[in-house]
Amino acid sequence: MSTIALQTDRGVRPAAQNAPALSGIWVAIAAITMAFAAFTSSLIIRQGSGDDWRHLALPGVLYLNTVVLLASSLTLEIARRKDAANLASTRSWLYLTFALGILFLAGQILAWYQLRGQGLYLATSPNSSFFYVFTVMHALHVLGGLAGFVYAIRRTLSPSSWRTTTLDAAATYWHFLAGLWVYLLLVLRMRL
Amino acid sequence: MQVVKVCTTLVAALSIAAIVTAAPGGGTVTGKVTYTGTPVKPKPIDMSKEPSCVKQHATPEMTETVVTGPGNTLENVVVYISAGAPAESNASSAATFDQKGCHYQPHVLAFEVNQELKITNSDQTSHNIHPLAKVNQEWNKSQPPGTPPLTAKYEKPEFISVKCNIHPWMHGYFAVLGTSHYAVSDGSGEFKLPNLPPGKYTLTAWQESYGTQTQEVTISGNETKTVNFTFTAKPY
Amino acid sequence: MGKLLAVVLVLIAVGSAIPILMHTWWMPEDISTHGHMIDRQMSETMAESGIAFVAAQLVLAAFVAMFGDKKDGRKAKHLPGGAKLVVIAAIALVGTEVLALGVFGKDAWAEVYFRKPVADAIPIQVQAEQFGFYFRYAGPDGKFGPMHPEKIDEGSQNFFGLDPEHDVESRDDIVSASLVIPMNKEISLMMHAKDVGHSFYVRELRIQQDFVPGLDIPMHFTATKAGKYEIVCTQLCGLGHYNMRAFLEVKSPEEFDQWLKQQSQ
Amino acid sequence: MLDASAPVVHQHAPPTSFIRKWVFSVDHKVIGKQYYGLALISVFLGMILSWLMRFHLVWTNAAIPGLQLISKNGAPGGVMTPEYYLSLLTMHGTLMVFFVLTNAPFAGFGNYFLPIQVGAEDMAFPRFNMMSFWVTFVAFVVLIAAFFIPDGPPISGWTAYAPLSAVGRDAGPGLAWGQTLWAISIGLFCVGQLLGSLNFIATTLDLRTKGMTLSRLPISTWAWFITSCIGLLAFAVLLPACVLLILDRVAGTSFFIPAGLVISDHLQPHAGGSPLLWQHLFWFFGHPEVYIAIVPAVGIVSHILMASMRKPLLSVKVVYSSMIAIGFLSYMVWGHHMFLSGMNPFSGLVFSFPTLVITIPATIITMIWIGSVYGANLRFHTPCLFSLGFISVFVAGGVSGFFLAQPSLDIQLHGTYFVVGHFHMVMGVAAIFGILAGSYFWFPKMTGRMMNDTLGRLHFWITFIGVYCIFMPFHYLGLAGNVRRYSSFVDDYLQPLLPLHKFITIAAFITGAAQFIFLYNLIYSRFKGAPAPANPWDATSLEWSTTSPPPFDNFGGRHVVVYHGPNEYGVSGAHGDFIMQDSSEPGPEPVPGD
Repeated sequence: MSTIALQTDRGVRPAAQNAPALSGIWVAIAAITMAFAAFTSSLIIRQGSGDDWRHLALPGVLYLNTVVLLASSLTLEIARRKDAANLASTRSWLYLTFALGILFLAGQILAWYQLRGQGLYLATSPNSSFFYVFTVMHALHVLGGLAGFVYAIRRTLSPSSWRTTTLDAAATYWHFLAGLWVYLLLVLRMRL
Repeated sequence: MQVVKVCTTLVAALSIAAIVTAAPGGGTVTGKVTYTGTPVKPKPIDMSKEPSCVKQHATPEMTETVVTGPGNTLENVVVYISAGAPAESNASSAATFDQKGCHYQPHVLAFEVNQELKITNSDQTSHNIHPLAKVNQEWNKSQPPGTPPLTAKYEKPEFISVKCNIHPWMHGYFAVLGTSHYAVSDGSGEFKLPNLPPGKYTLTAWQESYGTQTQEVTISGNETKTVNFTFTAKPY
Repeated sequence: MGKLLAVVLVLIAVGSAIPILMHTWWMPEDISTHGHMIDRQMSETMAESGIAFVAAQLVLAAFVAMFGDKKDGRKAKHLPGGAKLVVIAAIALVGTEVLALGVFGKDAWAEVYFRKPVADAIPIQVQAEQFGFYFRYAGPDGKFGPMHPEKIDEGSQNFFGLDPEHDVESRDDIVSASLVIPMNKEISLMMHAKDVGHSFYVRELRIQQDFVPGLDIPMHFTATKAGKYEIVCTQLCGLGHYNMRAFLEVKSPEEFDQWLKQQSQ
Repeated sequence: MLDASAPVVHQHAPPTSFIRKWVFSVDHKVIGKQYYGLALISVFLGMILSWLMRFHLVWTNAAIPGLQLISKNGAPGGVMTPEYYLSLLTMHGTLMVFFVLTNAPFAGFGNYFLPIQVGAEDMAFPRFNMMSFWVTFVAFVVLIAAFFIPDGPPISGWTAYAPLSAVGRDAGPGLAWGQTLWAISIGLFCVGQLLGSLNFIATTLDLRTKGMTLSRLPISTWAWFITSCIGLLAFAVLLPACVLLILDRVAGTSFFIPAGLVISDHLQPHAGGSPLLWQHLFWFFGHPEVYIAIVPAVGIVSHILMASMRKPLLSVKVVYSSMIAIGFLSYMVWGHHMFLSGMNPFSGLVFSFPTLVITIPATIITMIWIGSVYGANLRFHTPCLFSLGFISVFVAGGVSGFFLAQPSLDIQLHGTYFVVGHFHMVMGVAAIFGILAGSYFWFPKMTGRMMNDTLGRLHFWITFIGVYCIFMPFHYLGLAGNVRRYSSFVDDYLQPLLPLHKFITIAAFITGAAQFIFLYNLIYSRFKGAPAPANPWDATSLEWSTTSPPPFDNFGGRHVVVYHGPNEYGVSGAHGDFIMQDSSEPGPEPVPGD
């Protein structure tokens, strides 16, 4: 972000209008981080306020999902490193990333079903409440990321409209989601 | 011509009279509601937060969860036909519930399903009427002084506890009944259910703290039967 | 236009200050042992802020009068000393004010919140609810009976959900709709909220504290002047908030003991 | 996902269809006007609500003719019920804080002028910009819908303290659906503001035109940029809070509701929640929100003052550094709203200190303004009057902060009209003066017509004197212990204060009426006003070097290049005592402090 600012400080109008996309992503990341920080501190305060904190065994599938999400980050990175020359493979890597993202969401849904199976619903205990809130909120952001991919893939269809920053922005956001998920998993594991 | 008019009116009048006198026919159930044991003793209510209401009471109002009369009788007990009577309704006028001196009058108001309920505020202060209905729709409305009466209806039979949040001591009951044959025991614990057509009835008595009791009664012709209820009171 | 604005600014400054200086509307007489600290703090803050307010308005008025209504062309002048002076002045003035207020202000706060109530303070429980206060005294046995929320029944004046049938301590507890206390004796309040958030405010006592559902908050104070005062709720609690009040009756120790006797029989 | 909006601004051609042009427009100028219009509707609605409340406070049992038609339950026979008063109070606060003080100076003027002032054709993400307005609009509709449900709007105030706001209908009318609608509305509002802030930041960072360095940004742009940074983090916290509140209300969770609550004889089926959690989340947003409202006004006023004084401020850098300091500090002071909320008393002192410190940058800004007036060539047009009035009310509202920043004085003043006086002066009136100054200043640019200056001055004088008559007495009432949020004054000790309340009510009616002069002036001048030149105020920033109103792409295809700072007043330029940012004439030596 700062680099872009400096560049324009020299008075050069950014050539690629995608530069805002990149800094926009960083701004969005700041906001999302703030939101999840709020959720986390809520969890900590809530845990201290009541004596109804019941430990909750995380569904095992979550760890599998983690692997899937991290893998998707990897495939995306591969796609990003390709240059405009071989768009075809870029696209196929992007499709793979997209598929992995879908798989992750499917896995999350499976995890929710497993919890329901144990009779743990949203309002059953503070722990289950926070579990659903955290995972659902994250899943919503993943959905947003997938929407971004649809756009990025469309952009990569023709060399003319090919813009690396589009992909860079999507990638930055996607890696952030992966990192966010790992963080959330740790919080859920340690606190719930 | 005149003569004919007169005759017809006369006939009409006679027939109406006949119907009217015929209708009330049927038996009557009377009785007394008493208790055994020691009931909680009424506590004085401190209304100091609402001076305009304090003024209206020479001696402090007492709690009315159990109101006793001479000879261990119980007031404010609703006695009604809970089974056997046709569910006809002949409620013509509205049942009125007044708020006077930060106190509900009457404490227990019995009325019929779909009968109009009229709530008035005779005080110089705002009350909020909050009937805590569970079967029927719950509502909670304020009534500033000098505003028109609130009206309401209830579809289903229910004993509804009524409270005023602004004056936490104000408590009363709506007895919404599915029958027109009901009575609320008076200061000497007595009640009277007139105009019962012959038949076999289940009679229920309800007291806000002691719950309900039922008895069977059979009415034939115009006889008057006496049915007494006795509740066991607890000191707490 | 400049002159007019200046005049209005002066009028505003003076007009706002007069009621303050005359104490036309001011805090009522303090009846607590800690209140004088708050009052002193209030007066000091009022002096500092008041001077700041009046000074700012007057200087603005002066400048507007001096430099308004000129036609263009005259070279714009700059305040001697410029920004540096202003910044230094601001930091110096406000900085000292902040420090002074911050440092001296904490005494009253500490007296109310950091000091534990004395050992022989009279324990009284106050419960706030929609929309009133109820007070509980431990009675002869000096013990408060436990509360059972499910037992709360206002129709029979059981505001605290006591169960005298099973809890012996509850039987002699005294429940009152007014807070009756002896003069010059420390009171230790346990503040309990029955339903939603409320607040306990007696302006003469210089005491205000929220009730927080789920927390029982301790509070202590000593009243020094007999009389009848109003306890009001200052935390929005619902439709009856405006009418949520109780009376504080400060009595002489003898009268207080007498009152206790009346209540316990 | 950001890529979803095509940021290639200079590629989209001016839309032709009415819908794309005026309704679902991606043009930042239209969106800015839409925000401004929404704020205008909200502010008059909120003002009328306050009239009803003021009337009820002094003539409690008097009927307001026709009110029963608006709400049968709320005003039987026209007499307002206590709960309806609280409904109006809640809606007044919510409308004013969110839909006026946030929308008008920040989203409204910011959207219209930030891109022009940085020399861009549009915002970085025009489609997100459009979304941000329409989400906000839906939020507004959802909020207003609460008026039309049987129970009426919520009665828990704009702060919606839990558990009152969380437990539902047992606690009172309006807390069933009304409160849920409120929470949904505020949640949506957060989304809208987040999208907006994102746009503001990206635009300021990336779309500045050639030569527009950060230090050449006009002070107003600085203010909007700082505000969007504050808003980004603040609304990102309020949104989760609303989510949790909605879950407590509709899904039976217990984030904010502790165990054992008996409300209207009904033992609540919740356990373990923390009411303080809501207060922490809310005020972590709530205090920065104050600065979200006031910082843009500070920027606008500084911007206008320079054009009216015909000289730069003593130091613009100091002003925006102070704004940054305020924004930064605003995140460490939320606890001063909770001194008496049963937090650990030590935290009272901890929160008190930064709160007192935050007055230092505020004082610096004020003193810079006042000091700058020295030696000025004031031009007393309406924008100038409102800017000077802003300084006055900003000081008036600021000094009362000294009292409330001290926990020991909060013991006496918390929850009284002193607080109401404080925030109405410093957040309400001051920000409104900023908005009005901006309206008179920028109306020519936004519509191509001048506003009527005579009506403007009339509006100013009544408003300026009026607000002091209304809000100064609030402080006196507070000192006398007059509790706020009471729908009528039954306590014995409040009776002697009623005459003062009458005075305030009358003042409120007069001052409010004066606002219709402004409304008339807006509408009249929009159609009948004198045509506006490109630069009616001899101002320097880029919005004045394009036509009034600007063409669709702001500069008519011209790529503006910036050669000067925005504060070149009181110099000898080609067109007079100022040099426009994009004029290639040689500039004088840099202005002190810049």
